[in-house]
Amino acid sequence: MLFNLPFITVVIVIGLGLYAMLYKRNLIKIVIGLSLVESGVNLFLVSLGYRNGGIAPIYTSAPSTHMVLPTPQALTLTSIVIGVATTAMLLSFCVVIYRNYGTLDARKVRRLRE
Amino acid sequence: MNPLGNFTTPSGFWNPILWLLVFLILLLLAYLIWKRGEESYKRGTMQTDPFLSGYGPESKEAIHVRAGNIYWGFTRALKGYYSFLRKIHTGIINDYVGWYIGILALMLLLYLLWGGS
Amino acid sequence: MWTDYLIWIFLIIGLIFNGLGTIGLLRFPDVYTRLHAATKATTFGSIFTSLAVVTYGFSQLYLTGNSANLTLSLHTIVAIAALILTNPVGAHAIARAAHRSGVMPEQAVVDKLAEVKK
Amino acid sequence: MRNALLAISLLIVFASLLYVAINPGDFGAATGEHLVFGEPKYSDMDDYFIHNGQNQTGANNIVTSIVFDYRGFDTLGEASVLFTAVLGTGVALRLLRRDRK
Amino acid sequence: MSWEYLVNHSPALIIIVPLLAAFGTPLIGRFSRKAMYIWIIASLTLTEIIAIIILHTVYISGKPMVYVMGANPYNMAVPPDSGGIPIRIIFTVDAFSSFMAFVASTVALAGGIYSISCEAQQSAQEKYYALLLLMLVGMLGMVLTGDLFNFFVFLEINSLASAALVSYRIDKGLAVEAAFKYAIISSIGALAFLFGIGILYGEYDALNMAMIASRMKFTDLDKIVMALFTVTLGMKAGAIPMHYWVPDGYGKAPGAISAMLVTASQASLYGLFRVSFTVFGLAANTATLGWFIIMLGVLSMFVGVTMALIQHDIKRLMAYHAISQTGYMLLGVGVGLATLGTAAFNQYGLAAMEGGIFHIINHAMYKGLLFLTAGAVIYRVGTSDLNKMGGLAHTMKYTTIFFMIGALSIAGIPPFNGFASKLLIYESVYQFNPVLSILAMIVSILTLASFVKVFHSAFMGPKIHDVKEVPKSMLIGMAILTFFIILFGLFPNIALNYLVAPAAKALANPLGYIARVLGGGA
Amino acid sequence: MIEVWFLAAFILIIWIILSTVRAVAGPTLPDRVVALDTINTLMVAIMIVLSVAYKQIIFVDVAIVYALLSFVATLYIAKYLEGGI
Amino acid sequence: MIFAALLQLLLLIALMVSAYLAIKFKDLLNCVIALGIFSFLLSLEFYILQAPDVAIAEAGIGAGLTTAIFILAIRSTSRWEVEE
Amino acid sequence: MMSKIVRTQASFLYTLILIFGFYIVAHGHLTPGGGFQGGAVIATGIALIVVAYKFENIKGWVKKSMLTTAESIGLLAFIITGISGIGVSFFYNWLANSGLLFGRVVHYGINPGYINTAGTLPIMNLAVGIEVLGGLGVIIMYFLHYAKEVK
Amino acid sequence: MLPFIIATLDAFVIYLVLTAGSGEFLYFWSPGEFVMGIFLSVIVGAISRNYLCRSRNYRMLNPLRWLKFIVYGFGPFFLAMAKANLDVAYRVITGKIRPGIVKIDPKLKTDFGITFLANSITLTPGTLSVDVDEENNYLYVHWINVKKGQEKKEFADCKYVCGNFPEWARRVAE
Repeated sequence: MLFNLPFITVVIVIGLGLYAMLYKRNLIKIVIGLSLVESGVNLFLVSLGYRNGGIAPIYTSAPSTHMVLPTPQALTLTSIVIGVATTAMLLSFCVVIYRNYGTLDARKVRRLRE
Repeated sequence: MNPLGNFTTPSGFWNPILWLLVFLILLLLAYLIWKRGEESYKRGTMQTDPFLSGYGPESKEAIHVRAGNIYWGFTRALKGYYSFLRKIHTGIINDYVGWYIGILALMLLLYLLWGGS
Repeated sequence: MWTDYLIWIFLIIGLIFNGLGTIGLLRFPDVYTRLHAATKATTFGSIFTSLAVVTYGFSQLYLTGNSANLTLSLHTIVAIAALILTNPVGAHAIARAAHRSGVMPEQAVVDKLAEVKK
Repeated sequence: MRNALLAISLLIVFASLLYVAINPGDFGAATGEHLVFGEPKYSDMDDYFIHNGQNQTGANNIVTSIVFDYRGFDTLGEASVLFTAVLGTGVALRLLRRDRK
Repeated sequence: MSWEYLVNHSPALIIIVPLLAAFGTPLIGRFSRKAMYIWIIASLTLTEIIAIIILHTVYISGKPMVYVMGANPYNMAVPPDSGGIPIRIIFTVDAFSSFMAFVASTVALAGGIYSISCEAQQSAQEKYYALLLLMLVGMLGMVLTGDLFNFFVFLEINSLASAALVSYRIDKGLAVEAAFKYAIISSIGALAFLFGIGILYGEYDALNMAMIASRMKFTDLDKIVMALFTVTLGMKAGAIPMHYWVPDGYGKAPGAISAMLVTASQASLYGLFRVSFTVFGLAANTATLGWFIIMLGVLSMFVGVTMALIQHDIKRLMAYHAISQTGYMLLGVGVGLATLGTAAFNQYGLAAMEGGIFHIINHAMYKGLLFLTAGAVIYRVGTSDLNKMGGLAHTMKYTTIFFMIGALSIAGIPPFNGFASKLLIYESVYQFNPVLSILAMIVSILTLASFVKVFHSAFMGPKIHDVKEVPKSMLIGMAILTFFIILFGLFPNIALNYLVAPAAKALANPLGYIARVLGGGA
Repeated sequence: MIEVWFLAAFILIIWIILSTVRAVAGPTLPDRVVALDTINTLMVAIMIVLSVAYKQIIFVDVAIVYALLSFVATLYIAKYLEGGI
Repeated sequence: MIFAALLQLLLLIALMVSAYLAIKFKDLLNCVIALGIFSFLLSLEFYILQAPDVAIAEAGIGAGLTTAIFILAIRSTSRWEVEE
Repeated sequence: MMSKIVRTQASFLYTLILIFGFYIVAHGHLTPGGGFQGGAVIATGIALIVVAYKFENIKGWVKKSMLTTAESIGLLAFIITGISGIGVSFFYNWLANSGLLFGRVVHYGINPGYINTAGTLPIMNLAVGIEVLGGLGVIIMYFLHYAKEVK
Repeated sequence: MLPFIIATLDAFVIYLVLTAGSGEFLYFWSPGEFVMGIFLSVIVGAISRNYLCRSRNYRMLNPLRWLKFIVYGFGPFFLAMAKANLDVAYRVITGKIRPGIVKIDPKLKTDFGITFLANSITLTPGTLSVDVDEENNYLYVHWINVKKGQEKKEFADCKYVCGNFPEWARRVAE
C-alpha cells in the first residue's frame, strides 16, 4: 500500500547526506551530512523489520502476538549510539581545527597533501 | 615439517639457510679478495683524501645529498605523471569522499553489468 | 458509553486549539506574538487531546478492570505535567533570547525592556 | 569535469540504492528477490526470539533480551564505542599548558 | 581441567582481557603512572599468550574453533529447538583468524612497550593507553568474529580508536586534521557497510556469515552488497584511489600507532578476504571480483611506490610504501580469487594466496618495525623532514641496524622475510599473467630505491644532529618485531606450514567453515 | 473507535507540516526555534494519541521523554542566542 | 486504516523536507534546528514502525544531546557556513 | 547564565528527569527503554543543569572526574556481569529463571510485567545506564570547558 | 540531610506514580517495585539534593500550600488558560493586536514565587514573560493587547496584566 515509501525516503535522505558531504565546504556541514546518512541507515534498518499490522515486540497487556521483527531494532540501537559517539568526536576535531587554523573551510583545511 | 627445510613454490623451491651459507661463503671470498688489495695505504693521511685539482674538500654538511635532491632525474623524466598525481592529491575532504563514492559507483556498475554468476 | 462523547469533545477541542496555534504561528507578524500562539494554544490543545486519552484510560479501567489502563492514564498525566512544566519556560527562554539577540517586537507601542537596556 | 564526474557517480550510487528500495511488485512486475516493506521474506530467527525470548531470559521486552542477552556482545562493543568516543573527545579537547587563559 | 577450560574459552578471553584492561586504565592512571604501565604491559602480554594458545589450538585440531556468546554449553552454535539457525553471536576462529590475531597482538605488544618512553612527555597518557587497548580489541574482534554486525561494531571501535589516537599530538592541529579526515572517511565507509548488512538481513534474515553464505542466492541486491562491502573494506585497507587518508593518518600518528594502524589495515584486508571468500565465494562468480581486486592491487603497488619516491617526510614515505605493499597482498589474493573454482587454483592460485597471506604477517612486522624506527628518529631529531636529517648512524647504532633490517626486508632482499612471500607471489602470478609479475618486481626495485634514499639521507652522511640513542623500552619494542622478522626470514617453513597454508586452505574452503558453524554442536 | 485516534493523529500531523512551513520561512532564527517548540508539543500529543490507537500503553513513555527532553535543545539554542554558553 | 497510511505518508514527506532543510541553510544554527526537527520526525516514524525502544533512544540522543553538542561546537567555531 | 525562572525550573525538572531516567533504566526489560535510553535521558538532565547555570558554578558542581569515574565503573560492572557467566560461557544469563534475585520464572505469553525477572539483564541495564550517563555527560562537559577555558 | 530526604521523597513519589498498577500484592504496587523505587530514589536524592533545594527554603513542605496549589491549578488557572486560548483564537482569526513589552512589579520575593508567576503569566491571556530583573524581581511582560494608557506608566497595573495571580503566587509560594 505504501509502495516501499519508507525505503525510498531512506534513499533520498542518504542521497541528501551524501550530497552535503560531497559539495558542502564547511566541515560542520559535512558532519551534518554524515549524521543524515546515519539516520537514513537507521530508518532503513527499522523499516526492514516492520511487519504489516504487527505490534511492538514487548509482551504487555496488548492482545496480539503478531509482532514486528525485534532484531533490527536492537541493531539500530547500537547504530544510534555509535552515531552519537562518532558525531561527538568529529565535532571535537572540528573545534580543535578551527582553533588552530582559524577556519572551517575544507579548501583551506588542507595542510596535508601530496 | 622440518623448520630448516625448503619450501616449494610453483616453480621451484627456496631455502634461506642454504642461501645464507652461500652468502657467507661469498662474503668470505670477498673479504679475502679485499685483503689482497694494496696494503701500503695508511688511513688518516693525505693518501686517502680526494684530489680535487688542488682545492681542499668542501665541508661535510655541504656535500651531503639532501633527500629532496635524490632521484631528481627520475622525477624529472616522469614529470607529466607526477604532475597528474600531485593534482589529484588535493587534500580536500570532499574529494576524499568523492573518490570513495566514485569507486563505489564504478564497482556497482561493474558488478551490475558484468558481475554475477 | 457517555465517556465516548467526552472523548470526542476533548479531542475536537484539542485539535481545534492545536490548529489555531499553528495558524497563529503562521499568521502573526513577529516572534513574540508567534510565541503567544504557539505556546498557549498548542499546550492547551495538547492537554485536551491528552485528557481524551486519560478519559479513555479511566473508562476502560472501569469497564475491564485491567490495571494497565491505570498506568496509561497516570503516564499521560505525567506527560501533561511535563508539558506544563517545560513549555512556558521554553517560551520564556526563547523570548528572552530573541530580545537579547536584537529581534525587536514589531508594531510595539511600548518596549520597557529595550529602554532598560539603554 | 570534477563536478560532473562526482555528480555522475552520486547519481549511480543513488540509482543503485533506489533499486534496492523500489519493489517492482508495486508496479505489476514479478517480485521475489526484492525487499518489500511490511512483508519480510524469512523471519525464522526473529520468530525464535519472539517465541523463546520470554522463556529463556525472562524479559518481556524482546528487544532488551536481544540487546543484552542474545546479542549482548554487540552491546559490549557499543559501550566500548561510546567509551572510545569519550576518550577521543577528551584527547582532542584536552588543555595543553599554553592553552589556558 | 583448568588448562582445557582456558583453551575452550580463549576466544572470549582474548577480547575480555584487553577490554577489561582498557576500562580499568583511566581509573588506575589516576593513582599512579607506574602501576598503569605495569597493568598495560601485563594485559598486552596476557593477550599475546592467549593469542598463541588459540593459534596452537587451531593448528592442532585442524578445524575452526567455535565459541558462542552466552550459549549453554559454550560451543552450541545452533540451538536444538531453533530449526538449524544460529541465534547468538558466534566467534568462528579458523586458521586465518588466529593468525591475524597473533599478528595484531604482537604488534600491539611491541607498540605498547615502545610507547612507554616515546610518549612519556605527553599529557593524558591514561587515555592514550586505553585507546591503544581498545584499538587492539577492535582488531581482534574484527578478525575473530563470525557475525557481520559484530564485525561492523568492531570496525567502528577500531576506526574511532584509531582516529582518536591519530589526533593524539594536537599541538599544531595537523594531527587533528588527519584524524578528522580519517574519521569522516571511515565513518561513511562503515555506514555503507551497515547498509549492506541491512540488505542482507532483509533478504535472508540472518547476520551470521555462515548462515548468510548458506542461504546466498546472489541476486542483484547481493551484487550491490558485494560492491558496498568490497569498496568499504578496500578503502579501509588503503587501496589506491581511496588511499588519501593513509598518508595523512600514518604520517601524523605517534610512532607506535602508525605501526598499529598498519595492522588495522591488515584486519580490514582480512575482512575483505573473509567476505569475498566465505560469504560470497560459494554463490558468486568470483572472477570479476578477483580481477577488480587485482586491478586495485596493481594500481596500489605502482602509484604507492612512485608517490613514495618523491616524499621528503619520513613517515609519509613509509605510509605510501604501506599502500604499495598492500597492493601485493591484494594481488596475491586477487589471483587466488580469480582462479577460485578452476583447475588453475590448485596449480598456482593457492600458492598466490599463500603468498598474499604470508605477506600480511611479514608486512605487519617489517612495516611496524620501520614505523617504530621512524618514530625513534623523530623522537630524537624532533622533525620528520628528511631534508633536515643526516648522519644519525653515528650515534643511534641500534636504531640504524633495526632500520636496515626493516628496509632490506621490505625491499625483498634475502634472507629476510619479505623475500619469501614476494617470491611466492612473483612465481605464482607469473603463471597467471606475466605482466603483473614483472610489474611487481619493478615495484620491488623502486621500493629498494626509495629506502636507499631514506637510509642515505637520514642515517648516512656527516653528523648533523648531536643526539643520543633512544631509551631502552623503545629498543625493546623494536627488538620484538625484529625477532619475528628474522625468525620468519630464516625459517619461513614455520610460518608457511604452521600459519599460512592452513589459513589459505581455510579461506579457500567456505563449505568447511559453514559446516563447522551450522553442522551442529560439538 | 480506533479510527478516531488515527484521524486525530492525522490532523495533528497536518498541523506539524504547517508548522514546518514556519521553520522554512521564518525570517529570524527565533522564529524557527518557535516552530521547533511547536512541533515538539504537537509531537507529544500525537504520541499520546497513537499509543491508544495501537493499544500499547507503554508507548506513552516515549511521549514523556519527548516532553522532558525537547525542552533542553530549545534552551541550548536560546542560550546561544543570548551569548551565554 | 487509511488514516494510518496517510499519516505515515505525510510524515515521510515532512522527513524528506526537513532533511533537505538541514543541508540548505547557510546559517549553521538553522541547520541544527532543522536537524532537530528531522530527529523528532524520525523518532515519530520509529514510533509508528512499532519500535519504541529506538524511538526513545532517538528522542533522547538524537534530539536532545546531539543538538546540544552541535550548538556547543558551533559556539566554539563559527556560526556561518561561508566565513567572511 | 539563563534567567532566574529557567534556573528554578531546571532545578525542579532535574529531579524529575533523573528519576524518570532511572525508571526507564530499571524497567528496561519490561517497557521500552533500557540502559542506553535511560542513560541518555539522565545525561540530558545533566545537560539541562549545565545550560541553566553559570559556567563558574558548574565547574564546581558537575565534576568531570566524577563522571568519568561513573563511566569506568559502569563499564567494569557491565563486563564483570558478563564475565560472571563464564562458567558456562561469556554473557551467559545464569540468573534468569533461577529463583534468585531477578530470577522469577516467566512463561511465554502476556503478563503485566514483574520487575523481579530477567536475570542479569536489569543489572546490565543499570551498569550501562551509569556508563552512558557518565559518558554523554562528560562529552558535554569537555565541550563546555574547551569553549570557556581556551582563549 | 533535610535536602537529601526531601529529594528522595520527591523522587520516590514520582516513581510510585510512574509504576502504579504494576502489582498484585498491594494492588497498586508490587513489593519489588517498592524496593527498586527506594534504591533508585536514594541514588537520585544523593545526586540532586543540591539542586532541588538550592534556596534552602522549606516553605513548600506545608501540605496546606499543596492544597492551595491544586485548587489554584484546577480553578483560576485553568479558567484563565481557557480564556487565554479563546483570546488567542480571537486574535488569530481577526488579527487585532496591539503588542508591547511592559514592566510589572509583582512584589514577590522568592525564586519559586517568581517562577510560579512567570509560568502562569506565560500560559494565560495575552501575556508572555520575556525577562526578569534578577535583583528586584520585576517582570517584563510581552502583552499582546496593551490597554490604552498603560504604556505610559513605569509599572503597568498587575490587575490588567495578570489578574490576581500575584496573590495566588504569594499564597502558594511565600
